[in-house]
Amino acid sequence: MSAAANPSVSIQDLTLSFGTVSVLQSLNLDIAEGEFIVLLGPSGCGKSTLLNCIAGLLDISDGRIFIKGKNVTWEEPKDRGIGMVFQSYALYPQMSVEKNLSFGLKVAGTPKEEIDKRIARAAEILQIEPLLQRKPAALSGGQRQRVAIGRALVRDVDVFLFDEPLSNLDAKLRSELRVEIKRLHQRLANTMIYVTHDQIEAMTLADRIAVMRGGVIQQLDAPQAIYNRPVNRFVAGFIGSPGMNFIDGRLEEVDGGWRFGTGDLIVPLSTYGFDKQPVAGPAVFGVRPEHIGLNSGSGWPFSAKAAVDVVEPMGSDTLVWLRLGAQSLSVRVPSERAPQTGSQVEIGFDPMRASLFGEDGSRL
Amino acid sequence: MSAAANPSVSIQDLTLSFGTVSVLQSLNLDIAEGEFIVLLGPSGCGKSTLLNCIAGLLDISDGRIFIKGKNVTWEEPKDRGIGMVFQSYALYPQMSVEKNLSFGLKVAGTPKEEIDKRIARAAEILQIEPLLQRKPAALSGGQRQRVAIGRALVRDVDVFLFDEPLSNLDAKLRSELRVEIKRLHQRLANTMIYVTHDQIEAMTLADRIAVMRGGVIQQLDAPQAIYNRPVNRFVAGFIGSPGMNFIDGRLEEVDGGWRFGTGDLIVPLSTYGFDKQPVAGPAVFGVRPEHIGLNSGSGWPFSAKAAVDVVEPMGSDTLVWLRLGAQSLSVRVPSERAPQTGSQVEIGFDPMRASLFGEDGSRL
Amino acid sequence: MASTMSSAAKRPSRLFRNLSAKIASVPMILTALVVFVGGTLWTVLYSFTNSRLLPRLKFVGLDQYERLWATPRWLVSIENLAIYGVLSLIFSLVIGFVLAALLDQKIRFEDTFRTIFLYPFALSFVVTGVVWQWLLNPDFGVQAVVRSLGWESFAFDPLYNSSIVIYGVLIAALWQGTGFVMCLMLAGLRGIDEDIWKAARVDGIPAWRTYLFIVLPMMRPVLITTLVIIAAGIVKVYDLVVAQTSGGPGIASEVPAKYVYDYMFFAQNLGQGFAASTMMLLSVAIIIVPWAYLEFGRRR
Amino acid sequence: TDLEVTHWWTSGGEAAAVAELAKAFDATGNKWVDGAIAGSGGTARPIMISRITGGDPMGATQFNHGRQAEELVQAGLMRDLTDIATKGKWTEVVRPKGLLDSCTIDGKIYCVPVNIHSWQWLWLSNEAFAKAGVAVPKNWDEYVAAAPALEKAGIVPLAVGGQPWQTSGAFDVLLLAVGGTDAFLKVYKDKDGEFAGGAEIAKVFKAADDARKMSKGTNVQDWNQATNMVITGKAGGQIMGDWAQGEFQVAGKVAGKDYTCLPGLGMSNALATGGDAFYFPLLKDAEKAKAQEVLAETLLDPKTQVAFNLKKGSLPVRGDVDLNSANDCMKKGLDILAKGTVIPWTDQLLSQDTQKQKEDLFSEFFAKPDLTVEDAQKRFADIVSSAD
Amino acid sequence: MAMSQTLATDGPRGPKPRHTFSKRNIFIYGTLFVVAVYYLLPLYVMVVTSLKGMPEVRLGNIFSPPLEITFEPWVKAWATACTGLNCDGLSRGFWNSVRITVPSVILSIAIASVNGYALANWRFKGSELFFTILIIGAFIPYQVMLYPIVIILREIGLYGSLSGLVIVHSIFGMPILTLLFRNYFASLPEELFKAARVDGAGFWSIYLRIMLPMSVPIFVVAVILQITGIWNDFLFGVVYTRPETYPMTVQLNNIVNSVQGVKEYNVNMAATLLTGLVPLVVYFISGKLFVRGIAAGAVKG
Ligand SMILES: Nc1ncnc2c1ncn2[C@@H]1O[C@H](COP(=O)(O)OP(=O)(O)OP(=O)(O)O)[C@@H](O)[C@H]1O
Ligand SMILES: Nc1ncnc2c1ncn2[C@@H]1O[C@H](COP(=O)(O)OP(=O)(O)OP(=O)(O)O)[C@@H](O)[C@H]1O
Ligand SMILES: [Mg+2]
Ligand SMILES: [Mg+2]
Repeated sequence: MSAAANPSVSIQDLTLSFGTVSVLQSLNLDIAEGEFIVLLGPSGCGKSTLLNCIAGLLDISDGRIFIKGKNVTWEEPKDRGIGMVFQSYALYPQMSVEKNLSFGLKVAGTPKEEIDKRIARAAEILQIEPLLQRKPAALSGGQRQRVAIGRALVRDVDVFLFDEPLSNLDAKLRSELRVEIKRLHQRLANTMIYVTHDQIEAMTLADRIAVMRGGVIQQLDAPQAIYNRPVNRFVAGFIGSPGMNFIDGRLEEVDGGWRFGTGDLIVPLSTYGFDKQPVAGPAVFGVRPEHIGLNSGSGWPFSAKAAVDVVEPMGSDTLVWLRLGAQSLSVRVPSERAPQTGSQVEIGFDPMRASLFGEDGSRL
Repeated sequence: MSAAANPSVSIQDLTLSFGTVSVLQSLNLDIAEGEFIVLLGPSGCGKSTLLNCIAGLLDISDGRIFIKGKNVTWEEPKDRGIGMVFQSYALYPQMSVEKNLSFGLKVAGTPKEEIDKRIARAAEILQIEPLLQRKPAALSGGQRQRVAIGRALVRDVDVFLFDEPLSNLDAKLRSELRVEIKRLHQRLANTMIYVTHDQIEAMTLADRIAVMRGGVIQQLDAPQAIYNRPVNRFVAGFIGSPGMNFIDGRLEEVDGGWRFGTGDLIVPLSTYGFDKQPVAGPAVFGVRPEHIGLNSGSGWPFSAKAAVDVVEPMGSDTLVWLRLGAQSLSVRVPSERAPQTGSQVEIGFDPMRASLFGEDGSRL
Repeated sequence: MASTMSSAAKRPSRLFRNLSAKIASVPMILTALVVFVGGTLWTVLYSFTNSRLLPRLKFVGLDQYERLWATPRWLVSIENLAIYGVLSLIFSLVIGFVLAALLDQKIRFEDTFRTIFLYPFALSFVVTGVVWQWLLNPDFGVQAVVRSLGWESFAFDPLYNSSIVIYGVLIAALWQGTGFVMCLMLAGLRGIDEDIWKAARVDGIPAWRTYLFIVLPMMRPVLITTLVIIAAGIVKVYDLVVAQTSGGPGIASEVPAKYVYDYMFFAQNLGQGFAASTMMLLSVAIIIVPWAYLEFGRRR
Repeated sequence: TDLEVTHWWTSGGEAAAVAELAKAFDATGNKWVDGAIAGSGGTARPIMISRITGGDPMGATQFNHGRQAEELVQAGLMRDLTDIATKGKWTEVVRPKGLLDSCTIDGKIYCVPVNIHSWQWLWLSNEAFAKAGVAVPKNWDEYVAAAPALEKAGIVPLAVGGQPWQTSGAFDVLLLAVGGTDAFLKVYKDKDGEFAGGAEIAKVFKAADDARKMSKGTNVQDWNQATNMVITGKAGGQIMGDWAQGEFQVAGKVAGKDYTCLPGLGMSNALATGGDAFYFPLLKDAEKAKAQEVLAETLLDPKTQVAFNLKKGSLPVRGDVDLNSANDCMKKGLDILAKGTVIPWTDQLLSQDTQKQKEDLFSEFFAKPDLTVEDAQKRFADIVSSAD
Repeated sequence: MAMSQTLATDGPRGPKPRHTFSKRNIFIYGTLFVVAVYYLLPLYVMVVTSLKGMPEVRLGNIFSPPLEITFEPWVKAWATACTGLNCDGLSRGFWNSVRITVPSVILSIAIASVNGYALANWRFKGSELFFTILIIGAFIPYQVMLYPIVIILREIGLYGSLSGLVIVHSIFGMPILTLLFRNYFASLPEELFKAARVDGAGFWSIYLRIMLPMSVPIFVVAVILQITGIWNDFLFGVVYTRPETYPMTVQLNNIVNSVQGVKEYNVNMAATLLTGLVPLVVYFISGKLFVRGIAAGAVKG
């Protein structure tokens, strides 16, 4: 839908199998020039595999890959105009940082001055000038990560590929480097394809997110769209932490209006924006913990009483686990408004911000 | 301070060195019966070491350890009445889940019926009945974790020790199991000592958190106390994600009122609750991103204009990086109120919710 | 749009992908195909002939095999190999593992002990055979020494007693080889997750039980590597027997490899030697091939 | 020209004898490059054969003449020496004639016999018998009778080394001595399996059984170690070929005084002749080929023959040499040779394959007391009937 | 607080006391000591015997230390012991062994490491099949291959030359070394290899510039294994060489088996020790690296 007119990377009918195990099936993906695409999905869904196919590190079984309009399906990785950054940094341990950066250029036979110039530029961008003579073992995790990025940077590539570049770092460093990568992208304006299974990274970095599952792209959209209008239950459950609350029940038409119900619980759906024509039948109702109000009184199209089960303070916010009839619900509230365990509360939400999924899991 | 009258675990002057490297120095810690204590701190600060000392897995250099009032300093681990759960699960890979649970009991010569009873109970509590005949390799991460907990459970111990039991799991599973552990604690009411470097876990689970650094407990307090009134800059920076904003500047007394300033930026401290008598001099001002208001108009004791640098949407919330004079600030706002990159915004906060640190890093 | 791109770049020939890797593997491929497969097929083929000093293609059907299995020496050789193989496999694994476990107790002088256990591995079988022949010689070896100490009836002369000579060979073989097994085991032990030990201690499981029931099963990869190395050595045992006993007394310590060698070169009956080696290959194949297939063929 | 010569003569007496050959060859202006391979023909022969078939032949190599090199010759790898032989009139000088026949294949001569060895000797230690207080026996039966006395004196009656060829050879000697010439030939030449399993041969096995009982306690491998037991009086005697003579000589013992030799075990008057011969692989290098000729001639040179055989303890292959310096035992041998009661030895009669099977059988027989005489004979008969 | 004070006054404190002579220690060190004696005895006997004169050897107890130390057996073993007509002892064989061992070790390791690298990182169709064949080949008795290899070497004209022997050693060293290297390279992070490929390095430059510098531990293991294996080899040395290039083990066999009258056990022992010296020294010097190397991935299956 939002495929660019002149895509930077275009993947057509990509199929990849390891022996009899098919990991990617007829995958299509167009990425615009300068776009920051994040591949997000649970472990084993084929994110790294897809990235490796783009990089040319795996021999694909079928399909084509274009980078900058050129068919690179059978090109060597080095000829594809890509740079790649790995989760484990993959720095050459016996070489100094400078050697690490220059290795690729030397192999390609770039003249000495040119190499020096490029290293100087990359070092400046990444602020690793003082580290150039050190060995990777003498660097901290964040520094290593920067050198790994530098290695792609010096090669002046069109497309950056990142395979979970931050997941080996601790939370603090991760959020710092996340911002740095974002700044880098703003500065370089290269196309970037970024694999992660951390949704915060995905949400904060991406222009568009491709949520994958079992080798298939479930939804490819801007972060907010994915957050607010997940195309199916998988995407809905995968995005958001703590996860969306799901309630199994039935979709019914009563008096010309649609409503969702299970047991005592009846949710009127007058404010809900259906994606397709609804049909009565089993359905799953999903609402995010942060979209449920607690004791906030009036104004909600839906409200009910619930018992507090567990209270999990998380700093500024507190996660409250409620029992609503037979259902368990989590609600995120500011810490100062957190109720006591065991108390009764009044909850409410607007179905407009909720999602309803049909029997096949797709959004209604 | 809140040491119980009859501590379940009491650690006195615990010192531990590996050769010449001293990891723990004269550490004291009293843990009340049924309390859930979390040891939190950066990697290498000695959390695991402390836990291993309590378990009797390391020979301490000096000090005493009491469990249930009994001096266990020289006892074997199995005689201490403790159960331990490891980060890597440490399940015996070639034994079925049932064998894993029963092995310790069998070795101890517990009668068969008793073993069966205890396993049945543990399996019921942890809901792993269907898995009893499986080998660990055939279990998912979360299931393995449960079995590891079960191994401690069947031994009917007084104290549970957890060493980063969730850090090998993915985010989703982690948050689910977190709730389960919390429920387990509520049900069993055992004393639990839990090591983690994940602050969400610490905040949500703990009755009290001991924040460690370099083998020394920095602060031992309830989660909210640690969040709101960190005793020093280290604790302040370590707790909270995204991290607290720190601004270097000076503390000055002007017209009998204290204020904090650097460059153009002047923050009046009339609403700030000092921990000790303030003295003029260099200081660091810390304010959490979630405590800064954006464009919310009036009412803030402090407000200023800032430029938006980077915007990081994270789902329901958005992290906004601002440039305030020479300082960089992060602010967390609901996504619907997120500003545009490059725009000018008005920020404000109440110093009451901020923290001020002296030159030595301790809270003023 | 896609159609404008779809030109260019044809799929290159499969053969030339990773060409360097293939070229670099030529020695391996040649060795595998020409030496191992080729040599084996050649051997099998000629085992059906009556080749004497020189190989010649005069087929005699299964004659060589019939004769082989009617030869007492071959039967003795097989029996010896079975006894020697089973015992040396068991003992070197057990001793190697026990030694490794002892060395793993954070003991002092670990390096010294390890070196002592390992040094015989540096010596050739010829040397080992010579030394142990000398030590076990009843006239001046251990037996003589013990007798000279006053225990006149002491008898320990495995090399001159047909019924136990193979154990004499075993003693020497174990002396030579267990150090290396210990080394492999030690490496394996060091690779076991520290937490497992802790978990077992907390569970109150005694150390020996932990070793036996928990750690040992976890060392499968090491055990397999060790097994391959020991087993490969066992089938090939030759130098040691030649140097230590020359197959004697009589034919009591003969082994298949020696039978092959003797009949191929000494008796100048290549056909018989080839038949014997084919039988050896066959037994190796029955044991090894399914395992090697599982271990290396299918995985990855 | 350097010429590499491989052989397995490494014991004291043998090495001394080879030195004579080398000396004589070096005197011709060439150079003898010694390629000794220790550990008897069993170790050495495979190496020699591999090298010849592998295309890296030596200049000359020792084999037992007989059938060991047959196939190498048939494969065209060995040099035809007929011309040299004609020139040197070998057919006339070499004696007994059977020797050269063994070198002849399809009418062409391929080897140079250098000595005659006979296996049928019993070497007895005078000192041992003196110690046991019995007279030095004159034949096998007396020897068997004297065994208990020797044993009582702590002496091993019969030294038999552990190497298989020694036991097998000892049996053949017994076969010839106890069974007689006809029986020997019937078994080994005619390969009469039925006869080999018969009553006549059973006698021989009875004698072998005696020998096996008498040999208990010989904990040595090499033949010369066994000989050494006789030399030092630790053993009463040894059945061994005439090469044992060399060891006695090196040890400075005197025949008749320190030791006694009984050809044919004192029972048979026939002497079987085996021996060593040199073969010459076909070489491309013309100069080396020339040197080969020189060596061939040197080997049969009368002077060389005498010097070599005196050291080796064997008999020269020429009848026309002067052997005044020969000792007591050697003269006994020469006498028999002169009478012409010579028969071919197993090297000529049997293939190596059969020899090896025989060796396996007898080495087992001697080492394993519970292998019964009957079983052994039956197996022997099988080997004989399938022999070639 | 009050409670903890009452606690503080009594009971054990500090590290648990350890007895040097605990039952456990006696058992461990006792066992190790006994086993060590078993392992050292042969070496001791060899050394002691090699320092005795022949009369003493014949009369004395093999375990008794020499009454009169003589180095003559060593001199004889090294320089004058005879095989046939050659009376220069082991000295010649030593240099032959060096000449055989050095190129064989280098070539075999070079080939095997490249093989292992290709198998671990550049799998191609059939590569695993060849590898499986190779591993099965490790079980084939050498004697079986002796003859075919004679033929192969003859056909390529290398029979009897040093290069022929070097090739033979490389062939028979290949299975186990390739296994070692393959396992080691497979245990290195694959991402490193991918990074190098993206950087444009090819097969050889990745091998030489990335992999080699990282595989010192496994090279140590391989070198040690090969030095001992090749130095100690007898069968190939005797079959595929000629007398002037006989390695030391063949000379040793010749000396030990060339009995001149009585066995000179002292000379034999000295010769044995001399022959074993090179691998022994290698082990004593680098034993630690050996163990470390094995732990560093050699045994990862
Ligand atoms: N070399 C291989 N051979 C066979 N299967 C493979 C291979 N590599 C990956 N797979 C399989 O392909 C699937 C996708 O793997 P991939 O590494 O792409 O997952 P991922 O999304 O990157 O997961 P993670 O988040 O854990 O990195 C997995 O099921 C995996 O088991
Ligand atoms: N066996 C040991 N020998 C020497 N130093 C050790 C040993 N074990 C741990 N240390 C050191 O002790 C310190 C504390 O280690 P510890 O494992 O307790 O840290 P931790 O807080 O658990 O860290 P992490 O979060 O990474 O698990 C570290 O600096 C570590 O290097
Ligand atoms: Mg991945
Ligand atoms: Mg830890």
